[in-house]
Amino acid sequence: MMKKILQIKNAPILFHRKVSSCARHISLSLPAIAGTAEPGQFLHLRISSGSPSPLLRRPFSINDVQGDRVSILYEVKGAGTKLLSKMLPGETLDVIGPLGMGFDIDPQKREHLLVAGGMGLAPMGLLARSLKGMKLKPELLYGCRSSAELVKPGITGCQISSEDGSCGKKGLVTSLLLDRLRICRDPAVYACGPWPMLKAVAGICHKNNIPCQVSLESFMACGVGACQGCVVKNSDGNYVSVCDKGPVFNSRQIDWDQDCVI
Amino acid sequence: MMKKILQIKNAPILFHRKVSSCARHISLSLPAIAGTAEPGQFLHLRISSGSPSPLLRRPFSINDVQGDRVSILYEVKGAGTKLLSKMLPGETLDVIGPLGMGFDIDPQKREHLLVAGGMGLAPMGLLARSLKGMKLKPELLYGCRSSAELVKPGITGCQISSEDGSCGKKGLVTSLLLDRLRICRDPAVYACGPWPMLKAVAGICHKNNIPCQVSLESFMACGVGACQGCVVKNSDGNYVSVCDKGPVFNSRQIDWDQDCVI
Amino acid sequence: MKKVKTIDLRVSIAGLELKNPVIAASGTFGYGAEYSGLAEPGDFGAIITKTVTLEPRPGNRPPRICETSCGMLNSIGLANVGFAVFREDKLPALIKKNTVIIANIAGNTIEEYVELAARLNKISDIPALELNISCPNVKLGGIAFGTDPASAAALTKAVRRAYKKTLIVKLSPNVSDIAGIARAVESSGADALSLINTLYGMAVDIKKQRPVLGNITGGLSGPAIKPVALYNLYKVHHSVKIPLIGLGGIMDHRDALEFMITGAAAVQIGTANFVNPSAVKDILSGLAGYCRENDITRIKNLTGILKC
Amino acid sequence: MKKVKTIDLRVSIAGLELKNPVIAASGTFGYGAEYSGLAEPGDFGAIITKTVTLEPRPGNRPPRICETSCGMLNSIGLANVGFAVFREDKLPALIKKNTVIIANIAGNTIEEYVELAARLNKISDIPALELNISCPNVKLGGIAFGTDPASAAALTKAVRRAYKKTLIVKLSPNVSDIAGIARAVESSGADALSLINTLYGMAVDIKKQRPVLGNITGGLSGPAIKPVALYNLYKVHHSVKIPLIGLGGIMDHRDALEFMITGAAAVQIGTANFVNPSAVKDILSGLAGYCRENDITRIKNLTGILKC
Ligand SMILES: Cc1cc2nc3c(=O)[nH]c(=O)nc-3n(C[C@H](O)[C@H](O)[C@H](O)COP(=O)(O)OP(=O)(O)OC[C@H]3O[C@@H](n4cnc5c(N)ncnc54)[C@H](O)[C@@H]3O)c2cc1C
Ligand SMILES: Cc1cc2nc3c(=O)[nH]c(=O)nc-3n(C[C@H](O)[C@H](O)[C@H](O)COP(=O)(O)OP(=O)(O)OC[C@H]3O[C@@H](n4cnc5c(N)ncnc54)[C@H](O)[C@@H]3O)c2cc1C
Ligand SMILES: Cc1cc2nc3c(=O)[nH]c(=O)nc-3n(C[C@H](O)[C@H](O)[C@H](O)COP(=O)(O)O)c2cc1C
Ligand SMILES: Cc1cc2nc3c(=O)[nH]c(=O)nc-3n(C[C@H](O)[C@H](O)[C@H](O)COP(=O)(O)O)c2cc1C
Ligand code: FES
Ligand code: FES
Repeated sequence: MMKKILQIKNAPILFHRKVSSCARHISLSLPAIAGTAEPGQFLHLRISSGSPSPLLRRPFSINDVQGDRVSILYEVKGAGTKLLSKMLPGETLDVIGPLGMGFDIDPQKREHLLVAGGMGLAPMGLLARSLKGMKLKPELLYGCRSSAELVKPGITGCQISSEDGSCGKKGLVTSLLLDRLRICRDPAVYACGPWPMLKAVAGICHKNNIPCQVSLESFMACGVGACQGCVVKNSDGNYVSVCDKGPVFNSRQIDWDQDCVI
Repeated sequence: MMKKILQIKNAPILFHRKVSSCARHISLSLPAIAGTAEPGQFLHLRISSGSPSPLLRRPFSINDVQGDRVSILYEVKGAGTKLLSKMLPGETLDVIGPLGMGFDIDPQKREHLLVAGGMGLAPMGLLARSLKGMKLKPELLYGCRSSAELVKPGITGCQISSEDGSCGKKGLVTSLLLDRLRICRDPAVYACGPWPMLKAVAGICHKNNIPCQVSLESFMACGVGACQGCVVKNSDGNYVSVCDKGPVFNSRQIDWDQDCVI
Repeated sequence: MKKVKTIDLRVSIAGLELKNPVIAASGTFGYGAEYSGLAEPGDFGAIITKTVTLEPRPGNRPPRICETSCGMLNSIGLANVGFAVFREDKLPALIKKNTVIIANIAGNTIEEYVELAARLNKISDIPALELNISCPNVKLGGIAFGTDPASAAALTKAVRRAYKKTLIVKLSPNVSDIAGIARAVESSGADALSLINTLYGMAVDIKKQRPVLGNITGGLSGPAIKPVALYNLYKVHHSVKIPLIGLGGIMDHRDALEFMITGAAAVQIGTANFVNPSAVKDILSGLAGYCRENDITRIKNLTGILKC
Repeated sequence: MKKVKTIDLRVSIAGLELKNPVIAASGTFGYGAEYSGLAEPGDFGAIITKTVTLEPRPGNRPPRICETSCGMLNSIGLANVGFAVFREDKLPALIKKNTVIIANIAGNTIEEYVELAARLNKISDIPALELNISCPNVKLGGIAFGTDPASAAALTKAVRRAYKKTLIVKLSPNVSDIAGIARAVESSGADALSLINTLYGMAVDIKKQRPVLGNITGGLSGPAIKPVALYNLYKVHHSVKIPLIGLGGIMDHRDALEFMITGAAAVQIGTANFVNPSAVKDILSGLAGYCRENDITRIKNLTGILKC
């Protein structure tokens, strides 16, 4: 299927709210994108049209799609997300999307484990929705640092862990995963989060011979595979661009020994 | 007297409103500056602290001082003023001021003619206030392009001209001046506006041997006389910095044959 | 209602006829297909393909890009599929698009450049060549061909002999005297010059106390470099007679106009494609609007009208 | 409560002891008095005064400055009061301030530089000299001293003979090989290097179809040039042994850290003084905070810790 990528120069912000101490949820009216977006794909946002700074677009996973609305979940990291956090409903954003290759769902699998670390929760909303649409049951394993940083996932069937024990099980999300795998029959794992977490999740899955897909991050310029700026090394030792060959990869395709590129 | 220049990093915006099709009025809480500001002096505003663009400060004449409040009147010209126009009450600006040499008031003069073209109205508010404080009577001659661009001057004793005749007398403000001068006994002229207007006003005053002060514009970096970036040529053929030797000059000090530097 | 005048946007660069003066810069528009849906090769007067080398190159280790104030650094490292794949896999699709294709080439030795030029000379669908001379000359101990007038001249002469169509040389700004290089290249047979390539730059991650880029240093592009690009264009415009293609930080039609007024017969857009894939369309309509307002019927008449 | 550790901010540049590593760049802090109330000469580790020449210079015709994306162009043209007025009118007030004064000088000929250096050698309140070698060498037909290793070396040697205190040479980035210039200057007796001066740049007013600057071209400074400055610093750091003072686009302590980590013993701030006169204070407290977080007690230990 030919991907249909669009630039929408004036996507109106419908709502924008704080959903944890560090995360915000922003919903955009994007009828043309809502129809085709798949879980794991992302939007490339130009945060300050008309100003040369910040210059490049910023990539954000599609968090969810409801009717004509596409939402993202994000954390303020630097200049771009800080500016974004000040935008008000009614203002517009210049959006390119949907971009990248999303998660592949194998309907034959019995358990569908969505493993999210921190802002890695972002793509899980639409993934859960898609699984449910296929009559499959998503199970979210979601790790955060503390209850303050916990974002209400809005997904039924969710286990939580926190590094400081302030909510859910104390520890890392990998320990939730290990617990859960012990009683799984034929699971598939979908993971998103920081590189060290993904590396650990991939390691667990490889050892247990479980199919695992990971959503990676990288600095991006074009977002469409033209500039070769966003590459990571794959297990063959070749560089692959995250924006168009990913951001979701089969975890076996990735060279987990490389330095994290972010 | 030693000028006392301050940097106020967080001057709160008290109100901000549109006062004509192109002009806005913004009022800042600036107790430390309000006390010493003189008519014709200016503020140097950093419009987007934390972002490298726009980089340099932007100079704006002090429009008026009321209690702790200092206001400016401005027009959206480019990136900086566009950003400024989006700022809301409660947000803060990084301000340096009061800067420059303002208008000199000679209390011996009988008539005090304030000649403003377009945004040249800006410094006239405080100048009128100061004149009244000295029991002198300011008379404002104010030219604009059309009634849409007319800013209510809030100064009693005001004559208006417009280029298209949509308000006041049709024509340029210089024709108001010529009319008025015909019946003046011992006038002083204070002018602010675009270079061609100032040049015309200066020409009229020189011919009639009337003391005339003009407030000039120039691109500025430091605003304090350190960089020598804002110079204009004076009548001796030397370069003088507008930010600290001006912005108000005796019109005889200026070489009116140079190209306008803006 | 005022009748909207049509503006003649065509330009000619040393005989190469372009339907409009906005060209996609090498390395920023891939091989033309990547932006499908966002921008089409046919929108541009010409497409300059990513620098191709004889053999495929993996490119530098990541991170390869990083944002700086009003600019970006890249250390892609001429990652490319190599000439064979370029010709077999990439070219056929691009040829079908309604645009002029300019191939950008690089090599480590003069021989490599000449070999590529000779092969391209035979590809009738590619009417022009852009020489990327910012590469280190391995035989000369790694000094870039583009920083030394003699090397630049020798390279241009050798390629000129092998290449009969329009030969464009792309100049690097990282030199003491770009006008000297330009003259050397002109007198060695170049038909036109593109300027500028990226400025050398670097950024440091103060948390990791390491360079941000995997390759330590990279090339700076984007609005930050526009003043430098204009300066170089101005200098070269007064030093050579062959046509100039200006680039470096062009984001909108106002930027494009600065270059054309200063002396560019056409412009390239690079980083702008990443930021706003419809930049090419926006720039073209902005250029036409400016021409209308200024009573200019042919855009080529803008070139070099700067009053000093 | 954690005890707040005091950080030793002192640095030493070839024997010149500074109380802190933040220096005011030449031409951006006037003669120290202009910012009264906003920033004090005593806030800085040292003040480098505006380039002074033997005779007063009126400078270039206006407009002299213009903003560009994340940068500014200036064509002040070394406007200055001349050495006599500098010495009699400007210096006395500055000497009373609690800071180190470094005089920056320029000339059209080696003789002019030497004359100035000899006069400064006798002024005990000025312990160091910064040579602005970006000026055109009139005897060499206008080629800047700073763009040719041989001229730069000859100039440095001549000044070195006349000047016995700390001799700093300020390098221009507008060259093919800054490391070559740096080595030439080092082996000619320079004690330290400052880098970088501004990049050549230009801007065009598309309405007037004229250059924005009265002088047509100017020098680019500010955040836009930071990556270029860091690159040059990195190159020179690996080429010479004498201490380096880094500058170019430093706006805050994070920028300053990038330079120190890359190899600068101290930094200068130029354009930042215009934008935020309290930049010096903000940078110093930011540097101290970084040192505390990273368990560094002496700021000088930051210099050159870059891991590659
Ligand atoms: C495919 C993809 C999907 C993403 N989805 C989300 C999401 O759903 N929610 C979310 O909060 N974040 C997401 N990110 C990360 C997000 O893009 C960055 O946090 C954002 O670009 C930072 O911009 P900034 O201007 O605020 O920070 P900057 O000032 O640019 O940088 C601050 C820090 O953010 C990180 N960063 C910068 N650029 C990127 C980038 N392109 N990718 C990743 N990290 C970066 C770096 O660590 C940097 O040091 C995603 C990234 C990718 C590649
Ligand atoms: C002493 C002084 C007092 C001023 N008082 C006022 C005032 O009270 N109200 C008001 O509306 N404007 C005033 N100005 C002009 C105001 O500073 C500029 O309009 C503003 O800086 C434009 O910024 P920008 O980013 O919007 O435009 P830019 O994008 O920077 O430039 C747009 C255009 O604005 C003009 N401009 C830019 N910078 C300056 C500058 N420093 N001075 C003058 N013109 C400039 C130029 O023509 C330029 O082409 C004053 C200028 C000076 C020097
Ligand atoms: C990601 C990236 C890759 C590039 N690759 C090439 C290349 O392969 N060959 C080349 O000649 N120039 C290359 N360039 C340089 C651009 O063609 C252009 O000269 C430069 O970016 C300045 O223009 P800009 O500011 O419009 O981007 C590249 C630039 C970028 C940003
Ligand atoms: C307005 C202005 C005037 C300058 N004058 C001088 C000068 O007289 N002598 C000199 O060596 N450098 C001069 N410079 C260059 C600065 O000292 C500094 O090298 C340059 O601006 C880069 O640093 P920055 O980006 O921090 O400004 C000047 C810079 C500016 C912006
Ligand atoms: S961001 Fe350009 S190839 Fe991925
Ligand atoms: S703006 Fe610096 S001297 Fe006037």
